Amino acid sequence: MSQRNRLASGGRIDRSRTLKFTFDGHAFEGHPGDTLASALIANGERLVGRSFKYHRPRGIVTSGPEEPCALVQLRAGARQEPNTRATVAELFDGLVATSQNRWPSLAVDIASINSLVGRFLPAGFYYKTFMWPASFWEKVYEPLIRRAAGLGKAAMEPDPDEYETVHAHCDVLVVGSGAAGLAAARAAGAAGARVILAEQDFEMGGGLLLEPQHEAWRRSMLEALSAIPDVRLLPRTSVFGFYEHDVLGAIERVSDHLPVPPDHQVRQRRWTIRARQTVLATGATERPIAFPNNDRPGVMLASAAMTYARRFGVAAGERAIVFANNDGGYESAFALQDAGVAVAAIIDVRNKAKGADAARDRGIVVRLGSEVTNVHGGRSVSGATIRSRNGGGERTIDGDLLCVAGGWNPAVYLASHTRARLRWDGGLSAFLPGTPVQAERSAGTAAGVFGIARCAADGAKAGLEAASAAGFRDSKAFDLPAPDGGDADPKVEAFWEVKAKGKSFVDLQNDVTADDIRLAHREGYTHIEHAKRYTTHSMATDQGRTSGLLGSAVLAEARGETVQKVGMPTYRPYVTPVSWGGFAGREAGHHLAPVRRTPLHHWHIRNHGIFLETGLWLRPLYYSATRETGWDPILREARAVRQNVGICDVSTLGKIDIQGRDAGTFLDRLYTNTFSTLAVGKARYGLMLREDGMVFDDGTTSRLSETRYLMTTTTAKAAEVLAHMEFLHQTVWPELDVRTCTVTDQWAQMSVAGPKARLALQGCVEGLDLGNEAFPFMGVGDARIAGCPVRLYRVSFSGEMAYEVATPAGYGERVWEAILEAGKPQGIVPYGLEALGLLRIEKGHVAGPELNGQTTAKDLGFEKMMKKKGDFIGRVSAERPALVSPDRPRLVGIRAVDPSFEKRLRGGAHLVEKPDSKKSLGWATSITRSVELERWLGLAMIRQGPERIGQRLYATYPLKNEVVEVEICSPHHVDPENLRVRA
Amino acid sequence: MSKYSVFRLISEGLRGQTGWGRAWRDPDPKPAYDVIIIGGGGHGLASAYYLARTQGITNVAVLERGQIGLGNVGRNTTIVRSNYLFPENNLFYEKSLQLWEGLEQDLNFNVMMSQRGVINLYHSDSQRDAYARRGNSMRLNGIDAELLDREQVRAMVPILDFDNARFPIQGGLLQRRGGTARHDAVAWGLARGADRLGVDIIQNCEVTGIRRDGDRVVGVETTRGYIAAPKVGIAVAGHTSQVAAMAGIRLPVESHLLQAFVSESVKPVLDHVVTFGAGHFYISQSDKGGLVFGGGLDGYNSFSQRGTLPEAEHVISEGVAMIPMLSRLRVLRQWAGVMDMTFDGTPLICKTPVRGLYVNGGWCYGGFKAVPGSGWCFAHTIAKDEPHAFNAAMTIERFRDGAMVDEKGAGPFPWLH
Amino acid sequence: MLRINCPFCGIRDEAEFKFGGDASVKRPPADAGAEAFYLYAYERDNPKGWYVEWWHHVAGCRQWLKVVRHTVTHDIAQVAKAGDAVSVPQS
Amino acid sequence: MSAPERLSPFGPEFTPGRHGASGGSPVTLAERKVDIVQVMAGRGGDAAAASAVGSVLPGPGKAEIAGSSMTVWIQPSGWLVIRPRAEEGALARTLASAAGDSVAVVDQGHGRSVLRLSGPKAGDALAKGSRVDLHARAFPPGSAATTSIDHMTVTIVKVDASTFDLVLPGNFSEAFVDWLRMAAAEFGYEIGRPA
Ligand SMILES: Cc1cc2nc3c(=O)[nH]c(=O)nc-3n(C[C@H](O)[C@H](O)[C@H](O)COP(=O)(O)OP(=O)(O)OC[C@H]3O[C@@H](n4cnc5c(N)ncnc54)[C@H](O)[C@@H]3O)c2cc1C
Ligand SMILES: NC(=O)c1ccc[n+]([C@@H]2O[C@H](COP(=O)([O-])OP(=O)(O)OC[C@H]3O[C@@H](n4cnc5c(N)ncnc54)[C@H](O)[C@@H]3O)[C@@H](O)[C@H]2O)c1
Ligand SMILES: Cc1cc2nc3c(=O)[nH]c(=O)nc-3n(C[C@H](O)[C@H](O)[C@H](O)COP(=O)(O)O)c2cc1C
Ligand SMILES: [Zn+2]
Repeated sequence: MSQRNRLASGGRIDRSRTLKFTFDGHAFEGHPGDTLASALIANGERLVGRSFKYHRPRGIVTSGPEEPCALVQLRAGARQEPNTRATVAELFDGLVATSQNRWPSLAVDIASINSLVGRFLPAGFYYKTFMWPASFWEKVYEPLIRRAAGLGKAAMEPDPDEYETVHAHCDVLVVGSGAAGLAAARAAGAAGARVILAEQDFEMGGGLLLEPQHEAWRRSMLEALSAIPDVRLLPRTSVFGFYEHDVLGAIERVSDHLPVPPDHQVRQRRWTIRARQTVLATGATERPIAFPNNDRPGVMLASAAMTYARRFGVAAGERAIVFANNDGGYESAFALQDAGVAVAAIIDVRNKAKGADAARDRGIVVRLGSEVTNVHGGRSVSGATIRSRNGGGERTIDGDLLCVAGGWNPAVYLASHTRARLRWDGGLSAFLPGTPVQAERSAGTAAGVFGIARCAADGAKAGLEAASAAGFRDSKAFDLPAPDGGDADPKVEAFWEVKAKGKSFVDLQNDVTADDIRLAHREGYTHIEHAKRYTTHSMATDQGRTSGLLGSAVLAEARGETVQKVGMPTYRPYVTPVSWGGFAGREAGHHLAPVRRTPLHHWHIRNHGIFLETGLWLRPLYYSATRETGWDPILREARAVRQNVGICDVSTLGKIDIQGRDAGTFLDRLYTNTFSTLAVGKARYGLMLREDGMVFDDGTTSRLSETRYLMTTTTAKAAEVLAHMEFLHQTVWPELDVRTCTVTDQWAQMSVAGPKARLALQGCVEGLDLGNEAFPFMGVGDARIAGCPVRLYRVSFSGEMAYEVATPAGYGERVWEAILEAGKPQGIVPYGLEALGLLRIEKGHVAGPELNGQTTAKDLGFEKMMKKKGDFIGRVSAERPALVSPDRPRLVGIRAVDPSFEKRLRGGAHLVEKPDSKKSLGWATSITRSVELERWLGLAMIRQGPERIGQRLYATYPLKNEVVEVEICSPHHVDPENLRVRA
Repeated sequence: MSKYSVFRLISEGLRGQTGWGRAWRDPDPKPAYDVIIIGGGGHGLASAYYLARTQGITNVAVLERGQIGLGNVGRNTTIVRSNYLFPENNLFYEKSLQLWEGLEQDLNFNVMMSQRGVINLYHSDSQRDAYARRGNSMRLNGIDAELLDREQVRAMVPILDFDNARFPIQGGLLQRRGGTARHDAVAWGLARGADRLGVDIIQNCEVTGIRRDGDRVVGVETTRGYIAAPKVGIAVAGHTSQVAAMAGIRLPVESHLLQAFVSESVKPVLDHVVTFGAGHFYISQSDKGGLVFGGGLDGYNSFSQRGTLPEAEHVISEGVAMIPMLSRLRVLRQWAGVMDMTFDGTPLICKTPVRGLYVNGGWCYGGFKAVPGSGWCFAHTIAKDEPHAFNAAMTIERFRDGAMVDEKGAGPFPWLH
Repeated sequence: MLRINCPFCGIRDEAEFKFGGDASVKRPPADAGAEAFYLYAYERDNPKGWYVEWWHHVAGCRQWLKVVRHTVTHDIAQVAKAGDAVSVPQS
Repeated sequence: MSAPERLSPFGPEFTPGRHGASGGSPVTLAERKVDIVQVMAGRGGDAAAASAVGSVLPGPGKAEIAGSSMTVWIQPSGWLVIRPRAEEGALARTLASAAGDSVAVVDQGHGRSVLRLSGPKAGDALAKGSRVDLHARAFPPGSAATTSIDHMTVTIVKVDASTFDLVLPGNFSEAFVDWLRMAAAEFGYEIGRPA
């Protein structure tokens, strides 16, 4: 029969509409307003999962996000999602769920044999075994363990859904929308504060959702809140962490209740909330009691059974046995009875109970001073054995639902994240939030207050205080619910465990028993954090939300100490687990980081540029319209530069505008060499060190006027160099008159290089004489190309005669195309990063692989650039003994002795004296195929490098078993006299 | 104290596992020891273990201010490898890796050393060359390393995003002998091992002062009274500066936060340890099924041992970019540890200006893999009053002399290492 | 997430800033000698408690700020301009 | 001689049209054609800067808006002067010669771009990425803030209740729009003509 446990009336579900879903392939029906769990219960499904270690049958234990057992695989295909708590999954039409961690089926699970040998597999058994023989670990034991690992199965395909992250600010954040939360939000909102009310449930109301008599008040509160413009209501939003400086993280399940997210909508949205004040009205969760076989499907928290009846209109069983150590159990029993569930008995560990008479009046058997010693049934509860705690025999009661009311754990986790210490409450036998250390306060049940009216009043007070602390003192009154008399006494008898034979579970998901905790204690893991780690108690997906305290209590008894002395394992984010996708938001796949495009980007795309990611930039590696592969396009481009002329986009170079009367002095202190003497209209190559004497960056800096310089930096270090300059100016030499700013983005810059560079440019440059005398090497001048303003710098990175042409970014393409057009007769080609690298290696210019933070000026042959007089960054530290040791690796060139290209030199090879030698003398930093020398060559850092020039060594690359004989030479493979650049 | 074995487990099973005793004793401190090790983390415990095991010095106390194993050794991402660039490091870490390989038999405690291979992904030719320099250096020093191309990486880790990612993967450097070990088990196994050799492991004993006689150390003040010893070794990781300051020593060390995360547990999807080369992200899947992962430092000095939101965003985004199928899985928990960062990213295992006082620290975020090697070297250094060749470069003086061992080239900025 | 109260821009997220290290050390004069530069670059108090440190408001006003922050609680007692003196709370 | 028309930093795909969810009033995005000059006064140079700019120089967190011109505070003694686009480089030249030596003037006309975001949902779309509080109480018209959105440094200027001008780094203009398209998709957005 369909929905055989569905009650005829009551609850917040919409019986007029039916939703279809499947579980393990079986078709079922439910209603809007159901969770998967309530719908499964409605259809009489008890067994929904298997436990982690013993594969014991497990059912639904709770009605909320704290669920340890009813974890299912939700949806299918790329959207499948393991370990989803059936108790929070909203039912939608077509929902598909499957059980997990069982084989071949949920009912017949082979691995449940683990349960039979369970006594040989106590906590931490793996630390004591699987050691012999040693070789078995990798081959036998670990594969076995890994096969058993995990619960659900992950989808292997990429996630088709989208996520986003959003920022929010508020005066008062209220977490939880029960009576306390609603009142807090209303009070704060009425006072004028900007309020966010976050509720993890899909309906606002918390405990109110179980109280039809307060429905009118709940609605009126929500209406009032919706009417305040500065109040934002966020249902389906779990606040998962309370971080420093009053920032909280929350995840909103925007579309999880739908088969697929609507167009243009995300699946989940993650909120970063900066809250001046926070009210934690997070309520409480009920906790279990440990007794033998307390994990059987049908053993449920009493409040959950009540919730299923009152909120979802389903009977969690036909005949309930209630086991309680507090009055809460009676409330649940009555609710069940009212819903038509037979209540076989209330087993109360206390000798006196306020509700006992009322229960008996209702015809319910109450056994005071009693306890449950066993649960019968396999895949579903069939009854329980009980006994009097004051002696006497055991007896069996039939029933298919065992409701456990073990007391309440106020939801203190968010307060706990802030490092607020927990405070023990003897009456509740529970921890409450202690003195706040961040701008937060707890209210309602989260603070140990029980009863709707009292919670609402407490919430209103907290809301007002929070608003007031945030600067809003204009309080406005509103109605609170009157006490309805039904408030149970929250006092709990500190009763945690029934001592009887059998497995009494403390942590249901990880199969941790009370005996496991005692074993940990016996073995010296007596601290709660040790016991947690040794047994894995509280480490499952529910993080001990229901049973954490129970574990502490069992340990406390073993230690002979109080629970408060033992304490709880540390609460950490996340309150409920958060999807990776939700965390990443838009920053997934291509959007991991924004793309920085040069002004010529689209030209490169249109002209077959093959891009490489360098930092955030995309730069063309080479251009290839045909099927050229490997080195061909690179060699073609590089040859064009050496023989004719090429043009390369170098817009990514950092550019810093430096102005002020002391600009020259400032640069003198930044660079190892002098800039104050540079003539206006000239550029100079400069070298910058870090304070520890290592080379930081290099580049050319030009003097544009008496008081203005333009610095270029490497692409990689552009941002760091500017920050470094600002640091020095603002903190070390504030007396200097200098102002700096980045102009990297202002300019498109292109290098026009090659023996025919001048010829090519002469075809398009207007207003500047490019003749060698008028515009010599290191000259700087303004001109126009194609009507666009340009600045030319006669600098070279390739070793050829070259000009860097800079133009305001918006003219980049036009100027670039004009140069290409003008250079046609010279055979100009665009060249990319690869050819640029090839050319600079041939020329012996250092770049990233040499400027890697491990090299000094001296190592790189730049010692002459270190001025003798005056302060500059790094001067002193560079002289430390080990840094000037002649034994340090220094820059040299290397060339393959064999010119055939057959034996390949590679970057990262080490240099050794004999082919089979293991002693590294240094390594190859940058290697290329040379177009000038037609062989492999490159740069290397080698001990006593310069002294070895002329020697033969071997470049060894054991990763590929390659050894290549090389000759050590000057790093300047091309034009060592540097004549071409001046031609 | 009984030996651990499957037979014992079975016989205990027949009597309810009631016969097991404490894994290590809980002694009161004696008035004096031959050697005191401050800090009951991986390094402190390993140092005591090897003092007893290889140096024959058993009158040793490990003083731990709280409980052993709850510091960084119990909160790290458990990656063990020896794929370092400079011989000063890779030979040391290789020694450590070799000790790992025999550790469970040595300790009779299964630390679940699992050599599933560590793959460092590279995303450009220059990064490949930098990895090759490292891999070749390792191979020259007799350490296993392999350079994988894209297809080889794909065959091993098909769930990576090779094509659609912002920073496409070109290949990886693989150390097959690298892998993971069970963090807690390492601390407990070493404690039990040291204890069995006579070492006193004293918990809840915070060192509050270091007593000197002139330039020599004579003992330590603790919350459980004064304890004398002619030799004292500091192995307190994130608190190295604080304890060294008790002896009047300032160090090139800062404390920074490193965070780690674990996801809900799922059936195995990832066999290897994989690190992202275009950012800061590394991940492995534990034997329980949780994906354990982490990233870079918070970037500012911290002793807070508390996870942060920006780092979670950062790390998890990179994770999804590297492995898109993670998107629908859920992250379970986030935590942090206080890292003792040096100014070149390489540790200190050395003598100090105070005679008889030794320091083992500056582990940065790579100290878990170092645990046995560091203990072995520190024991040697303390016993012989001179370093072993493996740790000869790991001195304080290297900074004054300019002999930094800076693998990243990040310079004197601890938060960048 | 740290929220730093920039004296120019107001309270801003950590993400807009870059950390710059210990602000209690001061670059020695050029002729102070090797030891002074060693101490400046390398030796640190590394306090567990209040700490004076540099933060650069890179994605904001680009000013280097002196921040007095507690390294355990992350409380910030003061944020000052580079040239201003700061007072470090006791305890 | 005036320079030719420049290429938009927003790339070829930033063409007028309606995208994202339909219905409602879309968020509008449009490039503003402006000149941008960064003005940095040296010690005692604020007055010279003010007289050169010819208007009050706003203090921290503020922009001085007059029609389609504005001056935006970006750092101590530093402003962006934004004017309707005229002759290439002229604004910088004029300001530099008027301000004299104590003021550094840097043309950023191509180094930055300005995107105008408007419509009733403009603030909601922007707020998704804005770490700065854009609520009317915290950020009334005339407010300006430089902050980081999706890892890019952006100066937000609130023009009126439903209009924002975003000053972007030129090379990130396209990337910023990539982000904004996603943020605005649920509201629907329309790319307008440059103005
Ligand atoms: C998140 C994270 C991830 C990491 N990932 C890796 C990784 O994958 N691989 C890797 O190799 N390394 C990793 N590390 C680094 C590694 O964990 C540490 O470098 C290493 O554990 C530090 O040494 P330890 O074990 O001795 O430190 P700890 O375990 O921190 O031990 C120091 C002990 O000293 C005690 N102590 C401090 N002060 C005193 C005092 N005054 N008196 C007495 N006792 C004191 C402390 O209580 C503590 O127990 C990671 C670290 C973290 C935090
Ligand atoms: N029967 C029950 O299940 C139950 C449980 C607790 C309280 N109560 C009763 O309800 C009233 C208590 O009112 P209250 O307002 O203090 O508590 P409440 O339980 O009514 O409300 C707390 C709300 O906070 C939400 N919440 C918890 N953690 C959250 C998080 N991290 N993010 C977002 N939302 C979160 C919960 O979903 C819940 O709706 C009292 O009458 C109390 O006795 C009943
Ligand atoms: C390798 C590793 C795996 C972990 N796996 C889990 C886990 O499955 N569940 C869990 O709750 N915590 C797990 N943790 C985290 C611990 O619970 C704990 O958070 C961490 O050791 C830090 O301690 P603290 O949170 O008490 O400060 C793991 C920790 C490590 C180091
Ligand atoms: Zn600022």
